[in-house]
Amino acid sequence: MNKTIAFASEAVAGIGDGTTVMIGGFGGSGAPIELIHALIDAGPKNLTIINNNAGNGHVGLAALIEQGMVAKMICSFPRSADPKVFTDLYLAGKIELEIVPQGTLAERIRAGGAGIPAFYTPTSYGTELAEGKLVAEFEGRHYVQERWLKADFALIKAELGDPLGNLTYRMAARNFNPLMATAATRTVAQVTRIVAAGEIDPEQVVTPGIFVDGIVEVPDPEQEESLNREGAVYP
Amino acid sequence: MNKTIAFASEAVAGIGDGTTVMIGGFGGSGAPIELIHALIDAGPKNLTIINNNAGNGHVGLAALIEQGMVAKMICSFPRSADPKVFTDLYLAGKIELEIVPQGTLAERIRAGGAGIPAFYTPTSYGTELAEGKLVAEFEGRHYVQERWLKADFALIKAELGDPLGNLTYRMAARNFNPLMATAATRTVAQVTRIVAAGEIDPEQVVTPGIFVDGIVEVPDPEQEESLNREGAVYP
Amino acid sequence: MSAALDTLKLSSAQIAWRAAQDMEDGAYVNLGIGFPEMIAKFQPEGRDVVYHTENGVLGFGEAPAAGEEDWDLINAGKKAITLKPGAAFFHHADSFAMVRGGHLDLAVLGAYQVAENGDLANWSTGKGGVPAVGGAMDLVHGAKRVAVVTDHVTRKGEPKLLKRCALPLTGLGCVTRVYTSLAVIDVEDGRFVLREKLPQLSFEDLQSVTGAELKIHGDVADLAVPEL
Amino acid sequence: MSAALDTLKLSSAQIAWRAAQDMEDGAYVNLGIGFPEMIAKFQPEGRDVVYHTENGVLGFGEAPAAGEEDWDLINAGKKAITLKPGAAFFHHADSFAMVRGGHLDLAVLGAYQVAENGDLANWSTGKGGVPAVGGAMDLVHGAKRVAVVTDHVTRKGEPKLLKRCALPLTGLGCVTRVYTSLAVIDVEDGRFVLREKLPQLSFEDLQSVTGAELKIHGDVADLAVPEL
Repeated sequence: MNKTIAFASEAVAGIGDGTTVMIGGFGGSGAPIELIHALIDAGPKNLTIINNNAGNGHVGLAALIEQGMVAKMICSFPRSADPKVFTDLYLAGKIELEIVPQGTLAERIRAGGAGIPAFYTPTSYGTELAEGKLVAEFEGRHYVQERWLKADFALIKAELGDPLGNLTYRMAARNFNPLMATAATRTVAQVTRIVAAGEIDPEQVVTPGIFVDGIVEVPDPEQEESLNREGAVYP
Repeated sequence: MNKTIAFASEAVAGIGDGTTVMIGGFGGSGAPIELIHALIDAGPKNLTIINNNAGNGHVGLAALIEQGMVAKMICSFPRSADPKVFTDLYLAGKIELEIVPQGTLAERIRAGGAGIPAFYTPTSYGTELAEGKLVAEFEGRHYVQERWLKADFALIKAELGDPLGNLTYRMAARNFNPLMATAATRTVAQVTRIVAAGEIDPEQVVTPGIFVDGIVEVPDPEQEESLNREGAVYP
Repeated sequence: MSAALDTLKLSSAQIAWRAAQDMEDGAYVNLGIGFPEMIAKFQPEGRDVVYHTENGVLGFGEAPAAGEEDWDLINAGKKAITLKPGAAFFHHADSFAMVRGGHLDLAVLGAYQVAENGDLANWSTGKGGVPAVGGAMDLVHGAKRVAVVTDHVTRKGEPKLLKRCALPLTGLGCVTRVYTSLAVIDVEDGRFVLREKLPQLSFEDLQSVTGAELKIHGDVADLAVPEL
Repeated sequence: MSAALDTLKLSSAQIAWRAAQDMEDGAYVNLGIGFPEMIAKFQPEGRDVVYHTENGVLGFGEAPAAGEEDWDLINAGKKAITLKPGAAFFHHADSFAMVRGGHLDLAVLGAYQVAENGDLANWSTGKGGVPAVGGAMDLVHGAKRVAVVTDHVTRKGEPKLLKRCALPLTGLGCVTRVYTSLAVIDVEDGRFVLREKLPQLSFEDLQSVTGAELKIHGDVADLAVPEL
């Protein structure tokens, strides 16, 4: 079994117009910048993107949006130090936004991966984000029904990967990545280093390979925060 | 912060009559034998026990049941190589049984720990185990509503523990232990070795200390399987 | 008829061998406790299969030698196992996320009864005793293919493949293929479709020990297995 | 009145200092993005507090020196952090299981408005622009205590503590204590209960800049904070 993919361009080749894509990361940490840039190079349109944020500066997710490739964002916090790209398009009515509380976003993605079509959460009960949603009472408290969230593709960033697709992460770059890996029809991870099967201790695997379809080695991956401090623009 | 408890007897001291206790393990792997035996020594009555199984032989959970301390078992599979203790009491109508599919049991415990009062699962739809439960249709398929499961106490087994309560596990002894740690008002873990804070790599913590109230060091813990092969009986 | 079937029919090992031939290279597979576990022995050469067990291991291998067991390393049947390179451990909720979330390619289970609509009964004989379900009701949902390995008839010679199950159900409409001691049968659109049968067995004889109509779509191949 | 309050009132640092005094030894605490983050600076000597951040870190410490940042190690405000011994990493679902599951002892948040029934509005001004909620709606549920740090009035001098919130709600009945620039106020049984006020401020003056009735149960202590 060898899930290794040689080039990022090959990894994103199946992402056509209208695809729903989960992109890992929380702000810049854990954002698969090289996979996103490969996706920009590929150029599909009308994407629905699921990410906690809506990009920052002019690289990564912000650049994807800037290229006009994104029809809809599903996220919790589309503000950032420099959210100009998304803000302009949103205020011009050129991009759709579904705002989801962060914990609900995480749980909906987990539910998608775990075969749980719906669950109840106290989050957002009584607020405008619960409007139109089912409410139920359990043990004297009110909860909102939320649905699972799945995607056609997940593009994630990990630290080590083996040919079976087992993954580890690096510090807080873990965030949404292991969840998104489980909730997409096809999951591709960029990893800092590919190691032989067995080199990742079975106790330390965070994402078991069953959730992963492809891995691409990207040594020394770019950090969104550093790129933005340098004023980088992609492409 | 130091969550270390010197003796197993002290760790189970708060478990009074009528308490609901989650006990980790899948069969013998991951079963906190020494904590269970301390609980037998303490002798509370009318316990409700949540475990995947219902004990094996005459040690650990089987011994707890044999002592007449358990009023109700919530489990998926109360059969084993030598389930005589539970079987006799059950057939005599002396112990109550709630049978829960294994994946539903795991998910209900996770939900208890994650503040999710209810969720939908395809498991058991159309079977007698779904009788009396709410059913809903999502995307053309039927699902059963299941409720969270919580406990007053969780007794679990881990491998390494630090004074903050961070835990790692050993191989397939992980099973229900990390889930139960999250779903009880008070969680106590027996660990093979207590190490200093910082000795467990933050990447390798499986149960973060926030879920753990006490840890007891039990070097060279007993294995239920080995005890039963020796014909051991407790007390 | 019954006596003739007994001499004709495949052994459990042969049923397991046949089921093993359908495991695809790269498949993630859960083999149910008991009889289905035997399938791993017949994994075809050159095909990589990753085995999943409900209690939190992916990528396990054969049983260790006697005396070499580590009782923290067991499968769902509580038998000692070993690890292959690239194995992973995880907790029970993640393990059943793999199952329920549709990440397994194949689950193979035993059966008391299978109905032509794909219903499966394999957890309770409906009599007294202690009920025990384990992971059976979870495993029938989520895997892309849910196959059954079974004798074609009960010990008393009664059909196990039926129009409707009489015993308590494990899952509705979940079985996609049945490997029996006499035939290989798919469940398609609520009907049994015969794919392979023992060459020595006439269609009529097979039908006579099957409790629901066997449809034929296209060729019926010979069910050919080695001596084992 | 407004001018007098401006000279009297506590600085943000002083409000943060006061809130920090209530963090108990051994507490698990989430400090919201922005102003609440400042509370960590005033953690009392001798008390161990473990900080949680939504993006998957427990047990983090102060910001690193400029130039020492690792951008894989940030908090929910996307600021670089460091680790204390005994820290742990986990994914977002586990992180919010900690929040929603009631495992935090304390969450401290900012506020646009707080109502006497404990309702909180802190995520949307209700005007146009891009809506963004982040983890606020999750954090208001689950923590054993949900406290707010805020100026007592808006920049225009309007009360932020009200009978009912006018702005879009973050959560219903969730706030348990409010630390303002003038007072410490608990929410109990749907009413504001005054616990501490600046000694130089009369009860009547405090009430006049508060949009709901302040109840007094027992003593009202002096709100005493150091120069900072």
